[in-house]
Amino acid sequence: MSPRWAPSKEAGGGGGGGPRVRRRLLARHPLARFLLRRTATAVLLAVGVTLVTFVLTNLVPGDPAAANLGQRAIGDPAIVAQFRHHYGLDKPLPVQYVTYLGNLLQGDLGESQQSHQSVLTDLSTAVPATLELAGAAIVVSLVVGVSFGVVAALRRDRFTDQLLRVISLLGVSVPTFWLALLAFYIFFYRLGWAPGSGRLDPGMTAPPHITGLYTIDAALAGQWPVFWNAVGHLALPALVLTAYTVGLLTRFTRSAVLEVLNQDYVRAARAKGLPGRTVLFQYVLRAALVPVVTVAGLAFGALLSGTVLVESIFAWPGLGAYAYRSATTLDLPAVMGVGLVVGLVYLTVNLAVDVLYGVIDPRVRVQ
Amino acid sequence: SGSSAGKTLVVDTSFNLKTADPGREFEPTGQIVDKALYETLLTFKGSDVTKPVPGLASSYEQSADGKTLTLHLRTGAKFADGSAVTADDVVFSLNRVIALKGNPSFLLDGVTVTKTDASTVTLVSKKANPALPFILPNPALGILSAKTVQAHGGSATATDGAEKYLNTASAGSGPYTLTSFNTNTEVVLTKNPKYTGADKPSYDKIVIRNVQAPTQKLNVQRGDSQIALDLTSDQVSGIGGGLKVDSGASSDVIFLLLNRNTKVSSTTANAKFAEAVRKGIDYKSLLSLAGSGSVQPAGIIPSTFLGALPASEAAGRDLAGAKAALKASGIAKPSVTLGYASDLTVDGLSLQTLAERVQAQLKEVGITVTLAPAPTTTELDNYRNGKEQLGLWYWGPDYPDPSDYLTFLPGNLVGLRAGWKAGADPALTTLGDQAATTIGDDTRKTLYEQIQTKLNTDGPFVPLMQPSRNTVYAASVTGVAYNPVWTIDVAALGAK
Amino acid sequence: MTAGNVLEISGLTLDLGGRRILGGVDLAVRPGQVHGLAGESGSGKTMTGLAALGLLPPGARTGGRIELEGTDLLTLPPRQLAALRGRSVSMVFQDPSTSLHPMLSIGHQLTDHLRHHLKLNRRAAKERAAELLTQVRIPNPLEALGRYPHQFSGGMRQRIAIAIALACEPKVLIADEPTTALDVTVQAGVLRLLRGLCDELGLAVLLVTHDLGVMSAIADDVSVMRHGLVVETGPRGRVLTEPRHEYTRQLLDALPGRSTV
Amino acid sequence: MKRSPEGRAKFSLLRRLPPAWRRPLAVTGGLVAVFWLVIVVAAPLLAPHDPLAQDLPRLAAPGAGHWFGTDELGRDVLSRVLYGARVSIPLALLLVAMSLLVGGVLGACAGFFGRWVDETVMRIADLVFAFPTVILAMVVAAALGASLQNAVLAVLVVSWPSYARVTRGLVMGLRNREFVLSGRLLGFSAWRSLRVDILPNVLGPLLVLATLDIGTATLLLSGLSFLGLGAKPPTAEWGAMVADGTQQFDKWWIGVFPGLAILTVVLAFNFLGDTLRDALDPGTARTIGAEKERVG
Amino acid sequence: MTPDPTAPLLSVDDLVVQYHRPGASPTRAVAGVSLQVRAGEVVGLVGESGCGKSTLARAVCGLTPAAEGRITYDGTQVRPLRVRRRDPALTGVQMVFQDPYGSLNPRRRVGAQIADGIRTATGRGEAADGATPEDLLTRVGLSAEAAERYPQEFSGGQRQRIAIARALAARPRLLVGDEPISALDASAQLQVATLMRSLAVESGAGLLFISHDLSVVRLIADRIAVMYLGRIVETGPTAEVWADPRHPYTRALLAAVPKPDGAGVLPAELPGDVPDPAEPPTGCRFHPRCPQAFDGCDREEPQLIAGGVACRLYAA
Ligand SMILES: Nc1ncnc2c1ncn2[C@@H]1O[C@H](COP(=O)(O)OP(=O)(O)OP(=O)(O)O)[C@@H](O)[C@H]1O
Ligand SMILES: Nc1ncnc2c1ncn2[C@@H]1O[C@H](COP(=O)(O)OP(=O)(O)OP(=O)(O)O)[C@@H](O)[C@H]1O
Ligand SMILES: [Mg+2]
Ligand SMILES: [Mg+2]
Repeated sequence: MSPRWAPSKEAGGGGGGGPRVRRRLLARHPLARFLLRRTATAVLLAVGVTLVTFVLTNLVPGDPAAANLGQRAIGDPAIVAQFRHHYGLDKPLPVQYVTYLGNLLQGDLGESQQSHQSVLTDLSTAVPATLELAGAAIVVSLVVGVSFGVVAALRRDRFTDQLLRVISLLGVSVPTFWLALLAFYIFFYRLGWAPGSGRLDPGMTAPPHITGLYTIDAALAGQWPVFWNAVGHLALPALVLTAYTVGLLTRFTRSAVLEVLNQDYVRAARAKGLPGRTVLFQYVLRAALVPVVTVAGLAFGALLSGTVLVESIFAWPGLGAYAYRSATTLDLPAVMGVGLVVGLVYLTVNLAVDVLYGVIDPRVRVQ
Repeated sequence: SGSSAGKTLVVDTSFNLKTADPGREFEPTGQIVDKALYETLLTFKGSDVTKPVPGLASSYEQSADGKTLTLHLRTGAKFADGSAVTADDVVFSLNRVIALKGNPSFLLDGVTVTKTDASTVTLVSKKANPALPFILPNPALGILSAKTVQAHGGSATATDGAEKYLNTASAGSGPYTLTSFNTNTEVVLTKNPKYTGADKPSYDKIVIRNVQAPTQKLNVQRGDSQIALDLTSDQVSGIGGGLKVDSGASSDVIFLLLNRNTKVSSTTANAKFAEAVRKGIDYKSLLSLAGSGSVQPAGIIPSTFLGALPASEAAGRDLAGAKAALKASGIAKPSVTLGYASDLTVDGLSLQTLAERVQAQLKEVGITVTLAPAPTTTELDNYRNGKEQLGLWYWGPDYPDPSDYLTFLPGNLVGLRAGWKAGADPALTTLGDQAATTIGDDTRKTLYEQIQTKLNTDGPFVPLMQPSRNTVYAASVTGVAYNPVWTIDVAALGAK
Repeated sequence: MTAGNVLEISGLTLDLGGRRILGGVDLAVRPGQVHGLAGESGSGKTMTGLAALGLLPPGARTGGRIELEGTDLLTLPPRQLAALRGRSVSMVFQDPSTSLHPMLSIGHQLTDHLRHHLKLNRRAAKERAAELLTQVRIPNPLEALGRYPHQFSGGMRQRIAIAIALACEPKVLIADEPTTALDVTVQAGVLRLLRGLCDELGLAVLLVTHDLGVMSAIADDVSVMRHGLVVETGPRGRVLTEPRHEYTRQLLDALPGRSTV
Repeated sequence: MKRSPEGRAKFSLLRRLPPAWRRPLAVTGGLVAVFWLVIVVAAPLLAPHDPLAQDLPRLAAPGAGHWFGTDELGRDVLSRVLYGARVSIPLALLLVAMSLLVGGVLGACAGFFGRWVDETVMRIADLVFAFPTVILAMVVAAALGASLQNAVLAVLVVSWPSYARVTRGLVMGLRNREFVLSGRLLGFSAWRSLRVDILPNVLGPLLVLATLDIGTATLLLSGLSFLGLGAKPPTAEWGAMVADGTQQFDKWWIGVFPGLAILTVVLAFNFLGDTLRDALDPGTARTIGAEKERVG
Repeated sequence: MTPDPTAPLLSVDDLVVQYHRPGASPTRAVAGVSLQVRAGEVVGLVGESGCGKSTLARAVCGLTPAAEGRITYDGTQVRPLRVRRRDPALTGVQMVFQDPYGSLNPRRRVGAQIADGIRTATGRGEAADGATPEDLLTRVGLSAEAAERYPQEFSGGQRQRIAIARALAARPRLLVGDEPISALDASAQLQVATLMRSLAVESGAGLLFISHDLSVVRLIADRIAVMYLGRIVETGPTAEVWADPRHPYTRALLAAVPKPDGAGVLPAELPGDVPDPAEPPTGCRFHPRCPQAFDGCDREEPQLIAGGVACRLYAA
């Protein structure tokens, strides 16, 4: 969290008159309120997310036992009973849910019926894989999208602008799953430029688990061949994912920059005789960044959606693939785990967006 | 890359994997993994599943009543940790499978395991169990080191907690040990230097990766992997680049089910209607979907098994006959729904595709088929509870013995799923009981043939096909052989 | 160019989007004097000011001359024009709440062009900035440098905007309705400030306003614009008491107190 | 002045083109949209084959008899793509209409009545936003069972909140506008105020959002079908057809053509929506933009 | 209907209006104001930006709830307007807003919007005596065809006339104008202001006219009230206040208005800014800027005395 929200130094100082004390309280108040509200939101969201997933998953006209036991085993009532007992499915639904919440409080997400491992273990490999993919994609999207948007705004209504507009609209219109298919076919199958599926070449050992992001872990461990290999595997799926977000960010940055360009303070900065570069980077971009940050937060959500469709094609062992498998096999603990992680990511991204607001805009920070 | 020089073998398959614990696993990928990690008492050689051969047991005898099986253990067998394989380990391992009540526990239904002496184990079944020697090779019945398993929370009771450990390391005497295990991504096996079996493994390391079929093809073509296990005939056709293909009929039998329960559908319960369906299907056209290598079984028992009906008895299309039968059924404009698992593929052939073609074929007869695809989970529930009017499923053998197919008889597991209650066909039931307890291949063969012939005319099942099973492999790999129980024995592969 | 004028606009025409906005404007501003520019809304007052800084909207086509001490600003290459902008000619805009960047500190906005034009280092620029804030009577100048626009009142913001405009000691200041958004009591302060700067620094001010009261209070000379043309120019006293042009008379008549009196 | 100091005052021909919607992008978008609408209506006349007939050679490459090739069941890909329009486009339109209705009504109530109505509606919307759309739609579709109707419902579940938000925002902005207050001062009931003063002013922006959303809805629906949670076979549905294509990498035509169909439809509606948005005032356009992107 | 013609039509007593901001003390935008408007009287309310003029006007119309004090219109207490329809008895109070662009519905014809007002009058039981939108438009100096057009087709001044016509259509007995002319061109300002006055006086209605343009207020108001930071500091007949402003703030305000006489006199400056109403100064709210402040001004808050001024200079 940004230290800028911390109570100001002067407010911490010694006693004084009435207004002084009041100001001190005021200085602390927003932060406390902010944190409190955030925590409350997080808890509510967690309960909401788990409840929704729980109810939805139990609506499915299927039986987890059938999905997870073999053809023969399912014919044996003793085995089915044993399975239900093991996963607590023999208890009434409300009890199951409360038990789940109780375990959740202790950090226990339950055991996946599919993988027979704790959901936490499963997630600890799936989540970093997806974060690595989505993270790489968001970084690329931000760099490319923001630059495109700025260029389009500066070249408003001219050829470059029109071209970038078509490109960005193409980006948001192309079905991700189809693009993934096409990219894989062309760059891997036809041209052989991209390495195959998965996060690393077969036979290459994963770097020691620190963050779970192979590129970072490999770099930290100094395993450069592994690093480059991981980057190679990351490139194509990440680029496919960026199509949508680049389009989105381009369009947004463009309109944000255009709006700022129309502001009096930009005209005033030009009237000061500042070089165009300074005006662009210090005056225009700073203000245009505020809406862009919001959209970047949203874009991250869109990326997580995209991974569901892309991961299967690139055999990327991430959250999307895990979510799909869990949802279609009624793996209740796993689905709930995915829901929680996703909710958590949402909160974190929102928090990051808020913090960035504070960093960018003093009106948010200084009150 | 790979091949003998690197001593790493990469096998691509589409994972169906939950655990590496033999007492709990019964999924195709689990079978591949455990086959390499654990030795079983008896085993099969290559593709030949008609004759069990020695594994950890060097020989066995079966009693005349078919109830007792005595096994003599091979001397000198050692686990990967160096300790000797004892009769106690065998008793522990098999009892554990029974007690866990997991997916494979039915293999030893009604069997008690006792140690006779230090090198002899006796298996006694409640009923005559002539199939037991064919069951024992199943990798789920692999022998674990009792000491190691117990040290990690294992016990031969329902509260056994060794699964977690067995998913990180192996406790067997097989040619490989487990290095890493992930049910979603890949499994890595490392050569067991202390392996005491006859044929030492060739590769230092084997990586089994979870890859979807289309990608498997690209990978193996580009040399990223050496073996692709799940390619369809379409995908295999015209594959070049020095790759070899091992094709043959799979032992999975895809069949149509017509529910006998009038409450579910009075249409499908109608015998004449069933006949119309049976005659209305164009089996050859279905085979063309599965490509070369696929065959049409004449009965429910796959063509390579004992008791299979000769191919000449296979049904063929008779459109006029079908229409006549439909007329005779008295049902005007029949309309039924066909349930199937839309996400299920059988040896690369998607049930989806098959269902669409069946729909089109029956339309020509005058039967309206509404497709009702559902995720496996949901559809399995319908199937298991006998709620499907028409169902499209397959049966993969649990062990390569025709007795596995008695489940299709009235009142039995699959029979019930077709609404075929016990006593619905007493003659068949009697034949079935006889077949289950009779010993002697020839007698059994005749009995099973009779059962199938009767099933084909009176039963609610229409066997459609055994899809083709293609293994694509690099020229450097030798010893590739498809086995219906464990698909492929990766430890038996050699390098050129 | 007539001697004594720092800024002289002659025959300035402007076309924008196929429409003639200015139809030949003539104006002259002398050092130490405030030249008031009045006129109805849309008559082109702002455009005239912007033309002098080369800040017209994209697509604008101009004709005529705008001479700053003999240099024609209209034909000057962009680079050289930028060097003059903020240095020799600067501008104050109408709304102080929008003409300061809300996310940059006052210090930043006061010093960046100082450092750019005068090549001052950080410290010197900061000192100069504090000095300027004192000059426009912002209390606590050093502390004020670290604050942001929203922390100041409207009148203070306008004074800060003036300080920014004056930072590089320009010769000409173009003030586009600098007090319209302010309360009368605050307006009075800003007007006094402008007049004082003009008298003390010898600054030439072009003051755009449609408030004839303001015009009367501060301007030395007055020009009245209508439909892109200057219809009347003359000394304040004369134009406001004995208007010659019909339009000026109308303007004056519309004032409360005039028509009824 | 010959040159503006910014060096970009060059007279541009494009600036001369009259209203926003006459720009090339809008024209292209309109033409393509009309093209597809014609196909929706006339698919049976245009398609060379029965989209369900399995009588052609299997997996034939594009050629004279079948321009887009055939799929693994020997069906004509071109005919299936044409018939696919009859599935995807009407459904997307229906979906958008439903989202507009549900989200619009809820959002208008939230914005106008405020307080607990607002809190309740917006917290539910937040909950939906907390999930990536595809994952939520996937779970809903899996829960309801795979079918097109259920896929539409699933997408509806994730798409109404953005309409609710936009409507709420617009209504809240309008609620305190002077003309609405004037009406209230004249004694308008809340209902009349909403109907006469607020809704007509909300409709325009909402329609722009809806136009932009047709593309998104098409993408989401085909995404679900791609995952096997949408259209039931043998229905010719584009997402499902692309999924068929993933089974046969080297038979590229199976997946490429339906994918192109999705792309062009979505692109056309995005072109149109984008132009409409430009024609709108910037403030509203921004709200819509922000909300629209959430859906994606 | 009004038994006692001298009884005020509108009576505001000790009104306090607060705005709540999260995490801060509430802003007392109106901090104890008493004010009366009689039928046929024009009251001008002046003061600097942010002193609470609009807040007061909105409270009078029930658009903003009062925290303390009471507002009565013609004997009925004004209650805040919420989701429910406005009390018909209160529709005799109508308002003309500042922004001519926001005060008409862009999607409806001008005539229809004026007809709403007529319906309000008939709904209250006041005879419509054949008033039509066209009549009203003519009364405000527009042509009758204007009824068929949309608001976008009019200039700011014309729109403001339409807004006035709509308000008048409801036959108000009290008209509130919140800076109705400040967004208009100089040429239109005076016309609209005098129009408002004449129409109100003609129909015998009271007019509360808010403006910061003192010269206009001087011309149209019978009585003037000067507001500073949420309080009224001086009130009295316009001519008296103009000729002899008593409160130091009123004096400063009048002196700060530049006169277009061509004399070149710089207006007098009032140092300092209007303080934040959330944290007003203690004692007299004006004392930090008052040139005549003396001992005790920072402690004692002066009340409005009988002479119509709230300043300790005139106490006792
Ligand atoms: N960016 C622009 N593009 C096209 N025309 C413009 C642009 N900006 C202003 N105009 C037009 O130029 C003319 C002159 O505008 P200008 O802003 O100079 O008037 P003004 O005298 O300053 O008016 P005001 O008193 O309202 O500020 C107006 O008719 C206006 O419509
Ligand atoms: N909705 C609101 N929420 C919080 N504070 C408000 C709100 N509206 C007004 N205020 C504050 O209340 C005070 C009085 O505002 P009001 O709008 O009544 O002033 P005014 O006299 O009408 O000013 P102006 O001349 O600028 O219109 C100001 O300090 C303002 O910041
Ligand atoms: Mg202007
Ligand atoms: Mg106001």
